[in-house]
Amino acid sequence: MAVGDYCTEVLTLFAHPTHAGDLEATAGTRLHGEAAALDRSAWVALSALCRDGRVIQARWRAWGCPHLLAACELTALQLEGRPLESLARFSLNELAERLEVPAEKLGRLLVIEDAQRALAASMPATG
Amino acid sequence: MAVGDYCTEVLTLFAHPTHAGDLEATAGTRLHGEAAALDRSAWVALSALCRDGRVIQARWRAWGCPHLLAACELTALQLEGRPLESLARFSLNELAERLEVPAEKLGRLLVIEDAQRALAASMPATG
Amino acid sequence: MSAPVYLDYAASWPVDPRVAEAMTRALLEPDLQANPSAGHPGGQRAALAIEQARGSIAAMVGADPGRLLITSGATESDNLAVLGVARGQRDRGRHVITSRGEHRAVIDACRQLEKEGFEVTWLKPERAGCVEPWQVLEALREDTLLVSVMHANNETGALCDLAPIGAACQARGTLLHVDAAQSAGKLPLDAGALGVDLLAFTAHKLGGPKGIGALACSERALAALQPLQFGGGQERGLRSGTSATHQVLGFGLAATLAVEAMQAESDRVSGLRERLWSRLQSVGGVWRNSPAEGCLPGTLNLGFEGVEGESLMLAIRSGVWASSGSACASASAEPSYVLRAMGLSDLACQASLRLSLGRWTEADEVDRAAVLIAGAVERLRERAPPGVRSRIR
Amino acid sequence: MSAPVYLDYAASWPVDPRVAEAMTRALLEPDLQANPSAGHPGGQRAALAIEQARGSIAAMVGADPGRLLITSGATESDNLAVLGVARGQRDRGRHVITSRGEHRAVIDACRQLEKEGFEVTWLKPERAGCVEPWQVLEALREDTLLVSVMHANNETGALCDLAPIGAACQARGTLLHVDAAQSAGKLPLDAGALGVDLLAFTAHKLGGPKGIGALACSERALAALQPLQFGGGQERGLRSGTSATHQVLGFGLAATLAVEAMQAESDRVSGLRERLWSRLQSVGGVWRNSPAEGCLPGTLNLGFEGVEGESLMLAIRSGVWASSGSACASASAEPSYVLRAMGLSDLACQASLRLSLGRWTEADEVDRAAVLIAGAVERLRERAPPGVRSRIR
Ligand SMILES: Cc1ncc(COP(=O)(O)O)c(C=O)c1O
Ligand SMILES: Cc1ncc(COP(=O)(O)O)c(C=O)c1O
Repeated sequence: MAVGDYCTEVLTLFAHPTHAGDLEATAGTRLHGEAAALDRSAWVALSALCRDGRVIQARWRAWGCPHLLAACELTALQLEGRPLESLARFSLNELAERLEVPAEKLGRLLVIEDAQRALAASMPATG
Repeated sequence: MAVGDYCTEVLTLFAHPTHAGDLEATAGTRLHGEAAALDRSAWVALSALCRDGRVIQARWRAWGCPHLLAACELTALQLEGRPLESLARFSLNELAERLEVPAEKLGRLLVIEDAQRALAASMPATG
Repeated sequence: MSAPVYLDYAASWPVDPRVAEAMTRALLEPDLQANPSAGHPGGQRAALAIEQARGSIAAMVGADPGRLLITSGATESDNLAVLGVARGQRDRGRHVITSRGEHRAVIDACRQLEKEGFEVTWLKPERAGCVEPWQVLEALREDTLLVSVMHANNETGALCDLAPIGAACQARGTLLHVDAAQSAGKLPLDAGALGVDLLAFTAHKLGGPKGIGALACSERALAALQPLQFGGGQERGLRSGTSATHQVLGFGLAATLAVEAMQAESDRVSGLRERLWSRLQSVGGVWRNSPAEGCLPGTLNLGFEGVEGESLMLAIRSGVWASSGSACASASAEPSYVLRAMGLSDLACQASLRLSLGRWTEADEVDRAAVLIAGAVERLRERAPPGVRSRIR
Repeated sequence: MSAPVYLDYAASWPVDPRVAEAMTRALLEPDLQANPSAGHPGGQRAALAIEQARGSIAAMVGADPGRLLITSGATESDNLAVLGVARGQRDRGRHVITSRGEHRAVIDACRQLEKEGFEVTWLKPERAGCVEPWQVLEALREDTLLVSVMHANNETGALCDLAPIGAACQARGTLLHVDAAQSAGKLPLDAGALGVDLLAFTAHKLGGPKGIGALACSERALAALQPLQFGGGQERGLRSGTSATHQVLGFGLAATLAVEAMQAESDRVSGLRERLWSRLQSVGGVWRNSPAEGCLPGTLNLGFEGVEGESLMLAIRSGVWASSGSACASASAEPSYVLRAMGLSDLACQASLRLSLGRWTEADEVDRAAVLIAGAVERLRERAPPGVRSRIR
């Protein structure tokens, strides 16, 4: 109930994010999606480096509460290795459960979903 | 303010009364006066042994609070040696001041005054 | 000279040294100093310690810790229950039932309700300060919002038979408040099973610190309450104010210790009480205002023919600390309605003495106290006019 | 690893070890265990000790000890002042003036008054959470019963200029209540000279225990109050409930120690506050919500461009305990009206942090905290989208 109650997974992901920041300068297709809902205290940017129809590297930047930042880290982790055609799939429930996100914060996770949709939409049209 | 706040004089007179009880069986005129006001929690009996126009011994019995009992002791003390014609004189103010009797208890001292009046009135009529 | 014998447990218990020690630790422990509402680990640790203590406090009275509100004492708990329910539910009715035998915290809160337009039925306590269940049953009405009765009377120790009252209130949907300040921690108490919606008690009558109490609530009661004080939203929004960590921890430990010792202490203390009673009978002309059955283990309210209470108190005070039987320890002294309702005259009320025993009372203290009291009674009787004794009894 | 740096003094001070020791003695001393309302010597000694402590508490704020009511804390004091005056004087008027920058104890009490048919004028704090005197003067009406303003704001530390408000209220016979929970014991305060009728404060913000506070009253105020809780008649009948001897003694000693150290501590702590401010400026994009002049010595409310408060709090919490700048330590978190009224956007409010220093803050702690906070701010900014910083300031 108290402000600042986080499960271990949030604490770990928040303290040691390995996917925060920008993509490495490697060859591949670069995707980028961004969404913000400042009234819900959330601003999320996702980027992905793709090769051979798969995400080989994902990175995030975000402004928001620890749950949001941890959820971004988890999202980036899960994006890596994914085939491009599944890029628009986003499981809010799974994230929320794993990170024990309190109900009043669920709206913030939707911003990640929006960013991921934008990421998927940024794919160059193949024929 | 607190219940049970008594000045030193009350404490001494209450703890070591030398005039409580009954008169000794010595020759002399015996006077007795009694007054009660149960609604004010006071019942006072005074007795005096008189010879040669003076009180030579005074005793009290009383039922009431410590202030009342101490005031009875002081009254008996002051009666001793007094000439009979002054017997009806009673100084409420002096008693009240000396014993620091709280205002709400002053009514009780009037019962001593009544007993002392009765004492004076019990004098056998001289011619 | 030996220390005075403390026979005023009904007014307040000395703090249990184990409780004092735990409180000292709480006052010095850096991790427990933060505001328990603070979001950082310091605040969280304090909040956690409070929740553990709340569990112990609730367990003592068969309450749900999630619905146990911490207050500053039974006075506040009583007021929160009485004023809180009535004000919170004033649209649903205006009738409250209580008795003239209650503690002033309940009586004066109910008087305040009368000023606010409520109708209060004042039952006359039939049993040494406590009401009989039939009295409540008779007084219950369609529009009765609240019944407030005490579990154990603070002057006499008499116990109220709560179960039938609880059942009747539950059947009608009327909230039942019980002031258990005197009994909590001393007798088994199961608020849930008894159908009690609001149970008030206080730490300092069971070995805990002064200035902390609780109000255990049923779900219905919780929804019905209007707070007495508003603010930061602590205690489910029903009792705002920074939680006093060390106080709550002291209360919690006192509750745990009370439960552990309850059966043994109840036997031991009631044994001492009977010893005191039999020793005091030597003076003659002594009567018992406390019931012999259905009474708190530690409370013995007595009357002495021909004796005035204030003088008796002073005569014994270098050796025995007790309360006059006619007034609970309160800042103002009023004649006791409880004793008068038992048929005692005003004067007999004034001839009464409340001796109350507890955790640290020993047999030799009881014997010492009996000798001192008997001596003082005899001395005062000798000083009283001969007619007094037959009148003041 | 060294202990976390405690920078949450505005929420609560650690208990002064000297106070803890005095309280321990009071908890163990047989002579202080009785109920202070009891008539026997035990009760009288406790009552006497309480009166001495009351004198120290009153002296700290220039109040008359005979009119200083002991409560369970500033929340209760605020409620007693606001609800007590309004309910007690409802026949004389229905208008109350306060500000949206007050502590929730005052705000929520005033909201309750609105439900009870009073009209509340809600001033918009012009000065970092505090009102300017002209605002009050403008709002005063014929039927204004009470003005309630705070002396020092709990979020920013900004100080209110009380004297002109006091003079205006006195001239019109309107009662003035001042919440001095943050300033009492830290700055010289003379309730009488300032024309303050009701002054609320609490022990745990100046080194005393939690769960005890005071409301210092003028004669007029005392006559005007309706109690929040009724009962045994303690505290002049205005705050019933058994007095908590150890708590009052702790409060009394804390007051004495606060007065002794006031000038030196005020200089020392404000020096440390400026040191912290200058150290933190290295990160850039940091602004100060607290005024540089006319501020409590220990409070520094800051904002960091591009940073979200909750994440900042978590990022520093293994090394620094502080509060988010947008919410006082309360059981519920609401966006801060105080900061928004200063022109900050919701997002800027969320980028704020309240660092508060006090009696045991040391220079090396300040330096350590500055390094940790600056590092966390930088890390969070690196993780934020590039557009954020220009938007969130
Ligand atoms: C029956 C009863 N109710 C209420 C109270 C008040 O409790 P507190 O002293 O915690 O305010 C007391 C004792 O003082 C009591 O005996
Ligand atoms: C300005 C102000 N008023 C009132 C309070 C409430 O005081 P307490 O914690 O004693 O209930 C606080 C702190 O919590 C405060 O900062």
